[in-house]
Amino acid sequence: MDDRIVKSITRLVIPFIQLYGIFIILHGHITPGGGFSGGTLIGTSLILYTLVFGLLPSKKKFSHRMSQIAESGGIVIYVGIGLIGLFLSGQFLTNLDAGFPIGEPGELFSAGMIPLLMITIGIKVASTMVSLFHLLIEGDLDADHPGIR
Amino acid sequence: MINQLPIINMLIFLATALIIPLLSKRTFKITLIFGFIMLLCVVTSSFFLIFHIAEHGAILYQFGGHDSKIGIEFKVDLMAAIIGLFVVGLTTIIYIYSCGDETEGVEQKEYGRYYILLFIILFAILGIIYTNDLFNAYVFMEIISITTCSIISIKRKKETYAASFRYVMLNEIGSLSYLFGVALIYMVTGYTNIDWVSQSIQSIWQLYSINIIIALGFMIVGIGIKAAIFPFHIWLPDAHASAPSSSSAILSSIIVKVYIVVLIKLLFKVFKLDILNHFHVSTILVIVAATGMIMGSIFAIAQKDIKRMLGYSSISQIGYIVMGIAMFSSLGLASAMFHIISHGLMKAALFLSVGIVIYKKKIKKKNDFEGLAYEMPITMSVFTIAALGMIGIPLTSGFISKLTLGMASLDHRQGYLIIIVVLSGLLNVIYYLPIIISSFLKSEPNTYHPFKIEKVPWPMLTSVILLGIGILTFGIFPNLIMNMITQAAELFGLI
Amino acid sequence: MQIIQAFVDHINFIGAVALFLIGLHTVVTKKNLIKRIMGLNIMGTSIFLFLVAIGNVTGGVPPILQQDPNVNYINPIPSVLILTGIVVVVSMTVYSLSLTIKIYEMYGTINQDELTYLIREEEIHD
Amino acid sequence: MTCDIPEIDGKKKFFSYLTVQSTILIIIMLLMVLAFVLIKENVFGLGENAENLGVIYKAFMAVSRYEFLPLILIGIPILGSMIQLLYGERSCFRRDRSVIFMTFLTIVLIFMMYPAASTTGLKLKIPEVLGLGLSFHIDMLGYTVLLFSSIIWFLVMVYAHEYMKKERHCTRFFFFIALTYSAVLGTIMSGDLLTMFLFFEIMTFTSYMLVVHGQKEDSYRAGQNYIVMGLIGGFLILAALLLIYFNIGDLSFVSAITRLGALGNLRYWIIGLLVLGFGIKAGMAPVHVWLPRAHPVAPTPASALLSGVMIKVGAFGILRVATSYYFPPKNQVTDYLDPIWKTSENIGAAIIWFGIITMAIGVFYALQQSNMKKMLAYHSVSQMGYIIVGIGIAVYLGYRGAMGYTGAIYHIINHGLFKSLLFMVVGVVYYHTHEYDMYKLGGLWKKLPLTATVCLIACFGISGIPLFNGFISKSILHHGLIEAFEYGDPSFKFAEIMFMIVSAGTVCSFIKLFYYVFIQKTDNTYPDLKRSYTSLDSALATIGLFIVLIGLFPRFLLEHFIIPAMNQTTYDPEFIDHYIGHMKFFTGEDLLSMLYVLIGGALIFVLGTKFNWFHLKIPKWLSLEYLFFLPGYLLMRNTCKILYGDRCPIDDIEMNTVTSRDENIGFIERFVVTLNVLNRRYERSIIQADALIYTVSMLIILVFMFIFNVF
Repeated sequence: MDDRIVKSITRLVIPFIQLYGIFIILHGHITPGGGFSGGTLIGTSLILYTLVFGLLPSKKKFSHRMSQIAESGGIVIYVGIGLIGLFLSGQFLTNLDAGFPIGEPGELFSAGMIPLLMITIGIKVASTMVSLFHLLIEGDLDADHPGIR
Repeated sequence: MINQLPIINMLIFLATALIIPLLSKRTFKITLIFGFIMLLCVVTSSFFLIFHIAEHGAILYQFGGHDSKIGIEFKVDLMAAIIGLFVVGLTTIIYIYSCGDETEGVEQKEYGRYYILLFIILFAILGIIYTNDLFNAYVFMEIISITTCSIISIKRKKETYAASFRYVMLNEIGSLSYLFGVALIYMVTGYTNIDWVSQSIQSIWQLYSINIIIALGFMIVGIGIKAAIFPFHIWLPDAHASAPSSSSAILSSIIVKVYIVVLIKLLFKVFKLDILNHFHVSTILVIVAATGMIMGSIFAIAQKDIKRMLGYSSISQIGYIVMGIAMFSSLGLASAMFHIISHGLMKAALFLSVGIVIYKKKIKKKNDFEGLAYEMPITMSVFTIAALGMIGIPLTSGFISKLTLGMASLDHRQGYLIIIVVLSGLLNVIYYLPIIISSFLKSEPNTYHPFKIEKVPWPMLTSVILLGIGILTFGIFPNLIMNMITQAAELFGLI
Repeated sequence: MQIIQAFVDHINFIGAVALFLIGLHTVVTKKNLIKRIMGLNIMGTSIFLFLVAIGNVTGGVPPILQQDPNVNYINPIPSVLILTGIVVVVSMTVYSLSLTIKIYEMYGTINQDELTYLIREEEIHD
Repeated sequence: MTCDIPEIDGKKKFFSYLTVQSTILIIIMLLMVLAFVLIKENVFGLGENAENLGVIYKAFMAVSRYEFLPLILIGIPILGSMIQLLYGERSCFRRDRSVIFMTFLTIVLIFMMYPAASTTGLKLKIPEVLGLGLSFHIDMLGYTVLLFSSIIWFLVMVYAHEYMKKERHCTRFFFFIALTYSAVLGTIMSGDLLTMFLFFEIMTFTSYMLVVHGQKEDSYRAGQNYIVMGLIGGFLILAALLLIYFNIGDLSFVSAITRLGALGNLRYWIIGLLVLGFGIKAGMAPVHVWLPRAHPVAPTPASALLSGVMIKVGAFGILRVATSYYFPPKNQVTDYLDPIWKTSENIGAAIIWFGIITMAIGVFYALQQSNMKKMLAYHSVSQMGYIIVGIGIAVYLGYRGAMGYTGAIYHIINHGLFKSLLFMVVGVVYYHTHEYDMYKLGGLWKKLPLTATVCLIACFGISGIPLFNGFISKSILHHGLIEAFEYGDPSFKFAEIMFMIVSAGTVCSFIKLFYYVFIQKTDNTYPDLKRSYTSLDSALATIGLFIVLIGLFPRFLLEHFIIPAMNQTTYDPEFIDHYIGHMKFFTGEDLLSMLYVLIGGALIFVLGTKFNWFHLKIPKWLSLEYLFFLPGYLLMRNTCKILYGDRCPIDDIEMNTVTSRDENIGFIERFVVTLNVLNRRYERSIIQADALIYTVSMLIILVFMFIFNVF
């Protein structure tokens, strides 16, 4: 897809999409949305990049190994936060009882560990979306359809 | 601290699944040993769990300390602990087998992925067993579905994709049905926690009977699809035939059983006897189970591929379990639970011994088994023990399950069901005996090569022998587990 | 008139059931694998619609903390549930689509009937 | 792979070491029997002075009452089988010696059990095993059968180790025969139905390996028949076991008639299942089909044991079950008019008729056989009919059924002796001539004089000639039948007539056997046939000796085995004392009826040879089995056709198998073909409609529940 307009627009748009995704992730505990929705947005931005610029440049930006680490790391941090709750208070994923600060309700820094969990989920979802898409395309490339290069 | 054991068990599996990809740079043996140690840890803690629960009663665990009305709650009662130990123990044995089975159609670079999938499945299975929340069970069911699909299609062969696709389609329909049932129940009660749902559903079910009927029907059918109860079994034989042997064993002897556990929870913890008796659910289940027992065996007779045959045989054996559940009595439930365990052992033994044969001789047809026992006597002996167990010969655990199932059906005033049990046993004779006979007696080689006997990797042989010993032990001393199972079944408050 | 009123009141539920039936019809009758996957998606959507409809409170506001203590929040739990459901259905869709690609590579068709025929033919030739 | 005698200096050793050893063992066994007889009959005051022997006596009694004796008894053959496996083909000599010695050891132990068995009985309970626990109980009924089974088994083993030298896979044969032996012992010693069922199933499987030992196509076919029918029998017993356990709560062999009586018709179902289940193994009439097929293909020692011991275990099972569950407790009944006997009367009448039919069918088919083993097999069916008639009388007459009970046990012993002897004789003939067809043999008495003699003894025994054992049991059974129609229903007069005719047929058949094999003149002179005496002959002679001794002194068995057994059962003690304790054999009446039978038999033989009746062949497709299964076949074929339509690509060859008249194609084979058609149809069309099945069954379930909600 060698179209200058599309490429330029994409270059222009992607940061905004990602910014919006980050916004949604960070406000997950006070507004609708959260890690999943925001993560999807970030993932979509990378998918858009792949669609426009092809698989190889995209892989340079966000390699398979990296997405693997991001996927595993997301869960690991999530479980780690849960374990903090377990050790401090006796229940897995305990929030306030384990000493996470509650903050001012309705503000950005509030609700204890939930923002942290949202961030881990965001990382996980974004990287999963991207790697799923990459895998599907790779499967396509194996056959005689050249697909998006 | 012992209250934390269920969640720690699950986290161990999750962590193992996450750590395995990080080990991919080193030799594969390290991964194997690491996984095995993790499995052993969980087996030990499951043992502790059983003894603790038998003494002190069920463990209730609220995540994050939230109230169980809104949060997720785990409830590890005696049945959950027993099934949990069974699942983990059997998986350990199958895991030992899979360490030796290096070439069965799985590519070199897929090994790691295979074990990741395996541990995620285990994580989800423990979750589904421990959870006390309908929606949470749905999530875990989905995790199992996806990972199972991947395990079925891991061989990257032509037929596995078709089988896997059929599995995905049917399973998706099943999960959506289940989810629809959960939604209907949520609509009526406002909870998804099993205890609360059951409490409020008991008082209002006459007002919302249509909701309850639809929910019951959809959930039974949804779980029926996943558990391969008879008319919904279509995905099972294909999936069994095309998956690697160790995955077939896990699929048939563990995963399918887990859904049965969900069914038990649904029937006896959520809806309870009043509702079930009013809608004659027992009749539905008995009909389904009886047809399954007969038809499964009948289709199994007609198969030529041995793994397909075993798959159909599983369908008929699931009929036994459902029959035990359909009695709605604690004796019936105990027989169902015993058969879950005994069929798990027997089917795993059958699949693994067939797996050894496939690994060694590259044959899949029933008729090619002639004279195999001369070459691999131990494998075929275990096959024979397990097959005799399927038929229901005394000294194997299959006999005990037949005995208890017969008692349960008499107890339920449905003595005619004994006919079906006996008939199904006879049909089993028709398809298992010829294989045993032809492998042990026919086309005997003229010369023996003592050094060619049983040249298969030792992990495979070990696991198969362990399974054979297990079948015989539970056949001769069933009270080792039967007492505990009866105790667990009585906790359900049935008659 | 009452009937119409009831219809309008329960439009969400009726829509959900209709969608479910449409999806089921697609899955049952269509032979194209991709169409069947789409049918499954429609079924899933119908159930999500159903769950959202359950959680709806007439005149309710989104469950974001408001200054006014007297407002009715709608029930947020079903929304949370469907979020998980959506993830699941999406992943299943992705998985089955990738399987469809593989099947097309292997067999050269995505028609269910032809596929079954091809598989059986292979089995007979074995 | 065969284990022939080692050749030394090009010559075969005349007496091998083991021959001497086994002969000595036989002599020791005979001495033990003699000592037993002397003590019991109190010759030289041995019986009275036995207690003065001090330590030996005490030790003997201690062993006799040792609690775990049944387990040890079962364990010995299993241990033996392990030793045999260990030696294997490497040392045939040691292997055979362990076979013989282990069997001998069981006889010694069984002799030692007598004091315990004759007084209180030996009881052992093993809880927890198989969930409900196992239990063993040796009373006099069990002990009698046990002792004679073990003696026959021992002699057959002595015979087998010589005979099997020419066969392949001796180790496997002896391994499974030892396991079968332990299963037989376990079945006889069992104290409840579960234990009996357990050992019965084990026996089915292990003896299957004996039947298919030849590993030929027809032996597989016969074996398939055998094991499937055996398993069907097992399942029937299992169903009865479940019903009994559920309704009575106790499986041990004690009276349960009061609680069974409350069950209505279910009590007949239970006994029907049990009789059919055990009857399959016993070769009862409609379900005897496996027996004449399995015997000719099995090696001779296996057929001798099958016929001599294993089918008796089936009869023993019927006897045990019917006289324990269905009889009232001993101390509660004093009269035969008690209504409690009604149930057993109905059951007994049915069993008698089953027995009569069995007798008739067996003899009818036996007369037409030319294969000696097949003929003997059909005679086993017929003789089992006698035993079943005896059991039927024992149950039918209830409190006064002691005569039938005596006859049944007596005939179990006698038939075991002469039928195993006859099979062994046929085996010897085959060993030397490789011929089973009796019309092709002849004039063998010169070559094999000892074999001819024992064959004659056995023929006399089975025909019921006075002074041989068959006469005793047959006349007791005859008395029993006369009592049945005198005390009970007059229709049993016909049964008695049938009894006489069948006896005549038996006589004729054995005249035929002896004449054609040993006397008839032929051109064949058997130049290779060398006469050599081995331990095989000593085994033959010993059984012959037993036949004659029992025929001469019939009272001994009655007084020391059968009457104590009856005293432990619910029978009228006065009746036993009066009719059986003082029974006279060799009365004019008995001898006269025997004479009629003999004359009838001779007449049938003469007429039969003249008019060539023995070569009548019923057309194959008219055989009972084919006609029995024909509706099933037609149903299958039509099912196939319906599924077939015009599209299903199934070839005509497969279709024709379903209804073909070839009797080699069994029911199961046709069934499997039908299922193949069904499956092909199913996998082609139905399986595609996965979602449709979901929708339809969901609708059905929902509609079902709605209906129940509304009504």
